[in-house]
Amino acid sequence: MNDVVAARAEPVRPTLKPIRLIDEKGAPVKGAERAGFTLPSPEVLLGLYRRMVMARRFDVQVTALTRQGRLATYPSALGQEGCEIGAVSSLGENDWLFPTYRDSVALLTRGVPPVQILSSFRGEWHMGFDPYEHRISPQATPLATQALHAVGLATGAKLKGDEVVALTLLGDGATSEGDAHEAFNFASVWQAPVVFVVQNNGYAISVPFSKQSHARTLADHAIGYGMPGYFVDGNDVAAMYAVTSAAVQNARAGGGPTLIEGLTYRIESHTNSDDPTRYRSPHEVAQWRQRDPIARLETYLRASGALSDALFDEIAAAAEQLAAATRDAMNTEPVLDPLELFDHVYATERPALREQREYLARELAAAEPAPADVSSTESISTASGSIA
Amino acid sequence: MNDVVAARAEPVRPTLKPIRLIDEKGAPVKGAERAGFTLPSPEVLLGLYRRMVMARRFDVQVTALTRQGRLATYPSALGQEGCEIGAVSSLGENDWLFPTYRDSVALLTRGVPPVQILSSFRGEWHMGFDPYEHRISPQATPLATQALHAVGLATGAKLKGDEVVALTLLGDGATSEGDAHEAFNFASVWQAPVVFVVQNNGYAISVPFSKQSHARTLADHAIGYGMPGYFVDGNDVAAMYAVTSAAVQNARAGGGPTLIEGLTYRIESHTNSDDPTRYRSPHEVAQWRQRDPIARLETYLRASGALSDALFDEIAAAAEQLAAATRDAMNTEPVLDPLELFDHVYATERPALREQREYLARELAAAEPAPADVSSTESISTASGSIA
Amino acid sequence: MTIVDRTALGSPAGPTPAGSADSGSADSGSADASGAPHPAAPAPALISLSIAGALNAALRDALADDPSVVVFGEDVGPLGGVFRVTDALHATFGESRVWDSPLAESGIVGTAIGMAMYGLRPVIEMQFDAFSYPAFEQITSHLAKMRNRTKGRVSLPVVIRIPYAGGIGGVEHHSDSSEAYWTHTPGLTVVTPSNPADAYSMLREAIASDDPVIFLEPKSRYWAKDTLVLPVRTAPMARAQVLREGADVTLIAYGPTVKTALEAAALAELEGLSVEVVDLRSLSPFDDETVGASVQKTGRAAVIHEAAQFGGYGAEVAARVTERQFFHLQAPILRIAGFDVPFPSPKQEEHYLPTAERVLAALDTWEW
Amino acid sequence: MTIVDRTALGSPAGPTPAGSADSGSADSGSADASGAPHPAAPAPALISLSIAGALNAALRDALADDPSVVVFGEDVGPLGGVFRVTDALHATFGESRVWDSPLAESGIVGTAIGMAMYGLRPVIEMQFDAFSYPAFEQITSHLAKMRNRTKGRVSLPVVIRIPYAGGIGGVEHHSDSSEAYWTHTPGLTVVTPSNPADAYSMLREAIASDDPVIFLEPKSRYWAKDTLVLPVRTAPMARAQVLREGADVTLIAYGPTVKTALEAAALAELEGLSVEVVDLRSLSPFDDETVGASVQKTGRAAVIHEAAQFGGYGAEVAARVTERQFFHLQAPILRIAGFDVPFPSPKQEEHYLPTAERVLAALDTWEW
Ligand SMILES: Cc1ncc(C[n+]2csc(CCOP(=O)(O)OP(=O)(O)O)c2C)c(N)n1
Ligand SMILES: Cc1ncc(C[n+]2csc(CCOP(=O)(O)OP(=O)(O)O)c2C)c(N)n1
Ligand SMILES: [Mg+2]
Ligand SMILES: [Mg+2]
Repeated sequence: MNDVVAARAEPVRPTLKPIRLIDEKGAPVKGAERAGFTLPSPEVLLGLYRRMVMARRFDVQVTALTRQGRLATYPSALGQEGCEIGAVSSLGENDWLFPTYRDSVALLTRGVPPVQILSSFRGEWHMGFDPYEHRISPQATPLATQALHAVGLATGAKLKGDEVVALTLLGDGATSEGDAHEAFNFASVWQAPVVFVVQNNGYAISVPFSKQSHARTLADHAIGYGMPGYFVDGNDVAAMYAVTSAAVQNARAGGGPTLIEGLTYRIESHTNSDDPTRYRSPHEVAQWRQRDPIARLETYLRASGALSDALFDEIAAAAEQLAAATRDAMNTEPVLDPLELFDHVYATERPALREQREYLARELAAAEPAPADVSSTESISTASGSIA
Repeated sequence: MNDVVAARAEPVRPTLKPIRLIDEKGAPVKGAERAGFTLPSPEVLLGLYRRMVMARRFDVQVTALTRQGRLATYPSALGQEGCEIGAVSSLGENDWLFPTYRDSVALLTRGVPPVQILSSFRGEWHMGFDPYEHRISPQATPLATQALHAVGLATGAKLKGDEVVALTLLGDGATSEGDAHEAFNFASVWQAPVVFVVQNNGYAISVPFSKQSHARTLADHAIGYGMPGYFVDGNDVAAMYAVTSAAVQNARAGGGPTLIEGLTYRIESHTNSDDPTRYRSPHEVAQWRQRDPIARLETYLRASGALSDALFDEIAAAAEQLAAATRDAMNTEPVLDPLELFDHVYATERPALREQREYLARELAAAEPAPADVSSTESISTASGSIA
Repeated sequence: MTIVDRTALGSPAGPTPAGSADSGSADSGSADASGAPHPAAPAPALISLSIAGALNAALRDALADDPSVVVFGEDVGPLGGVFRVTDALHATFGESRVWDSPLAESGIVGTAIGMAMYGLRPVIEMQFDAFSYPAFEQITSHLAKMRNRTKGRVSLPVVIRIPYAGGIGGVEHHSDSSEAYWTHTPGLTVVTPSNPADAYSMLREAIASDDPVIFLEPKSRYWAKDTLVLPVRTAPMARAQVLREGADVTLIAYGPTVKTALEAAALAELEGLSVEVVDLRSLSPFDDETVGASVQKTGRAAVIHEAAQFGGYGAEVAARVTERQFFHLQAPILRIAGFDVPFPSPKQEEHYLPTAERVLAALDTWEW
Repeated sequence: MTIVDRTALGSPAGPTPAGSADSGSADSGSADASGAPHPAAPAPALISLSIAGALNAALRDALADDPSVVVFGEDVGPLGGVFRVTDALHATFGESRVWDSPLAESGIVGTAIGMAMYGLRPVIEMQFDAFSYPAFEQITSHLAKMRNRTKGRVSLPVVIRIPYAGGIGGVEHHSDSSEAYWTHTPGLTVVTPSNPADAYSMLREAIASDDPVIFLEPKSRYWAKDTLVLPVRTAPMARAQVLREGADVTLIAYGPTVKTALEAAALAELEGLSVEVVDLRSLSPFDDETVGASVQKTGRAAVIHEAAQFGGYGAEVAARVTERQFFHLQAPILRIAGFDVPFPSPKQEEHYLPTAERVLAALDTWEW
């Protein structure tokens, strides 16, 4: 026992300051803050830039559509593009992504069409894309639950001998759930090819990080699982990409899981229905707007000469096109078949469910213009008549 | 955000080698391995010795009674007395203990009468003592669940302004449960006066530590919660007592929670019904028998002159008395009232439950010598008649 | 008395839960109630109050009356909860009485158990119904069993508030009705109010109870208003209430379906059918007496709920009422419930939820 | 054919679960079965096999036949599970097919879901019934809903084996019957065998199913033996089976209470009552056809289970059979079930568990 324990080498220890390759002013970082990571090539950085611009435009568009009532809800990732895009861009084609409700732009980056991403937020069905086509699991709502699915899938791939890595995104709040712990632990014990990316955006709805954790950094959790942990500036897409890519490569090479914390900020409200003025100051938001991940990379790329005005305009135009396509897509009301409620519950047919399906079919067939609304004021008066 | 994170000081880091004050040969340890802790006074050590001897004798006696079928089950703590007694002896009278099924000897040390400890293992009722009398919660079976109760109680005491510390015992296996994580996290965020003592006895039933965790030491988890962590030789009762006492004092002074891992070994089977030959070698067990916590302290105390032959005999005699009393207690069959099944489910009376109580009362009243056993072989033949 | 109209329920593609809460949160009733933490304040006024406002007032009064009451959970502090039921409590009572916990439901219930062992009366919130599931073990294995386990020595006066059921266009996991899980678990008391007065009164009673109470709040009715005087005390929470008298059939409803039942009764009246409506209020215990008396009178009954029919709470209602009233029944007890499918997406929930029309159609299946 | 006698069930103060498992684990049937991993092996022999042995054989054969089947959970590796149901599988198939996981039920179910998404067929174990509760969220919010959520694109062929119910003198948390929680959850299939042949056949069918299956193993019956030939295929698992024909009353039972029902039928015969016994086998779906036909014939029915009566599975049985057969019923359907209290300690369980005598007493309450 004693020996078993002592024999385990200490894994990479998260740094106290977040790893950074490009600083908040857009200048390349030198020295210790890089923690040994190097700046990706200009081509890669331009690709990340393009993806972030597209993501931002998409996000802004969808938020606007949501305010217009075209979607039931939409959790924006505005301000988190560095974290989202940096992380998800590290994945290969055969790798899997396990996202949350917050990560629509990660799906966009991986090629899921807007109309399919937004299907669930429009309230049509619980999800709108084919997980196998895109190698993306449904966007999880129950917090931290998807992290275990990622570990399971990665382990399944490993058992089958496939070189597949699973990356899962988690919020800072989600790390408090028991499932996050179980996922970290199963992954490290099984040495599963998984990368955990915690997007610490400062809040879980209204609850600030200081009430969520007493840790120096959430990446410190890695130590307790004997896995490498990295604390990264989540608004530096270059750093997020570099660190996540290294973790993906390490996982693919059999090196097991990695925990990465990206420090970022949710600029928008939690969802359209949230009221952030109740729990944070405009000053704080303004400060974080200064640390915009896109502006930062743009400054760097322009300074380094990689981003010309022409390219800038081309990308901006592509983003506008995406926004227009997204608006158009939301203009088309999909035809929903109520009877589909019954069709996917079981693989094996059930007579009793068929009966219920037939019941609804009859009801729909019989449906005429809705009957007059009979307001039952009287009867509720009776109810309150019994009030002491 | 950034500032909040960076402002947190790094807490005590667990050492790579377990903290030890008396070595395996019974000699006092000097230098780094002590991690700054000092040997308790001879009086304290004698007290710990006495408690361990009593605990061992009790444990052996109960295991024997269980083999004779006098108890339904008994999870022995043989070999873990250093851990159990060292930890629980650090508590003051107003402090609370949240034990597991494994920790009967900790209850004994805290003064719970044997007959009350064993009530649940005899199958009489789910527990046999008054939690408020002894400030001990019921011995938890669902793993890690009690750790949250400890955090809650400690927080409740803190809110009320009482200087109460809660100590909870957990197994190595239990640390894998989500509840362990949630307890560690709630405790550190709330700075609750709690001490978590993980008894790493090498196994969770048959599963070795290597399949439970990939950590260097379970105490390393502390870092991820920003709380102090200590990795201790659990078979050195002096070290367990010193470290746990410091943690209790720190908690009482408002310093928040501590995570302590005691490295120890379960000499007996998991419970009487386990078959450890299926998963561990006699050699391994023999090795750990060499590291007996009682023998170690005895050597030290005899060498230091604190333990005379007379005192040794006195303690041994007291232990025998305890064993005899325990045997006697198990000879008395308690009278159980079946109708009590209904009496403690709710504080508020329920007519429907009263009906069920009356039903059972009538049934009991009508009970005559049991009717002849009608073996229904035929009918089951019919069942298998349908087998293809 | 004002009754919230249908539009206030949120159309299927309408605002999300918290959004609707926003629009309803600043209701005057709540604010008035907040201004009167001491029940014995002078000149009790008739105010207009929503269910959310009444719950807020009940929490406020309980916190003011009993220093052992504490409120914690996810976002119940400064935000006031996503439905604003805990609005302004943090500001009024401070961080040591009302606070945001880390995000972990098992942790919330588990620590509440520990606090209750130490004499506190925690009122905790599960943000949405399906998010109580991570706490299932703490609720069933400990909260429900601790009192019995300790032969009554340890009481756990914990109230778990759970916004439940659909009707507000919530996305997946935001519209579950899990009452059947809790009511099957001995040791738990399970109640659900259907109107503001009951919301206030029953929550006060739940907090005062020495038993753990699962307090189910019908979220589609959060903004349904009533006029009342605080502090209001309605019937004991264990008792069902006959909300409308009738001779031909008994509709048994609770929480969100009480409105459905009343609508159905009104529609049925137009067709000449006299319908009695019973609001169960307490799901566990079940008020056999009140329901039995009604069914003996009418000879027919139907139970309405949103949860899936199979193994739903309606099964217990149907089974036990049939057991006890079999020879008074002229027809089998009907269950108008959710289909046996997962709760659907916002745009499909209208097809899933039991409606007054569906209730009437069901009554038509009986041979009269 | 040999039938295990009453003493093998473990007296209240008798051996603990694993103890009994030890004594029963080396059963010859299991060993024989182990020796024949290939179903098409020559000369199929009639062997004596316990339920535990049959389950072991089914796992062995499934592992041998389908490389995508994996078995993991707590102690299912070298130990062979605390009931020895996975005995020798680790040695035979190796660590990549059968292994011990870390100790966390939510983790076990959650990772099984991920593996199933990748095309594996995990068969996982919850060590005892109440220890499935930490996995409640993964089971209800994901395992049950993934297929529907993804419009059928993602199947989750996961089997969760759960030893359940009492009768073996288990201490607290070791004797729960939680079928009502699972059967109320759309998306889950819930089955429970009552004899060795069904144990083998139904487990094979469950593993082959593309739906997630909760496979409830009646632990008091683990050591009940039967003689049979492997591989055995009984009726499809969705179908109930009439185990004994009768004219006067239908006893509906499942898992551990099938034996109780058969005993009661035998006793009743002595009193001149002709009792039909239906073994449900599948709890979800419910076989309306078989049960309906029986009740139409007898006109009276009672359902027997160990779980608490209130909101128990018997409520659904009573409610739906009454709905469908009301005018065939001469009396209300009775429920002989556990009391509405937490499962008691070993020395008290005899008072809690439904017995044949209690069934007979219940039948006596009807006016005949
Ligand atoms: C198990 C569970 N509990 C509660 C919720 C309700 N909820 C939705 S998002 C959220 C906050 C999540 O915060 P975080 O993990 O930091 O992610 P973020 O929203 O900031 O991206 C909460 C409490 C949930 N979805 N699942
Ligand atoms: C939630 C839960 N899952 C499973 C079990 C069954 N079980 C009882 S003890 C045990 C092993 C516990 O190991 P550990 O925590 O190391 O404690 P030890 O028995 O070694 O003292 C298991 C799996 C349980 N009691 N609770
Ligand atoms: Mg966040
Ligand atoms: Mg252990």
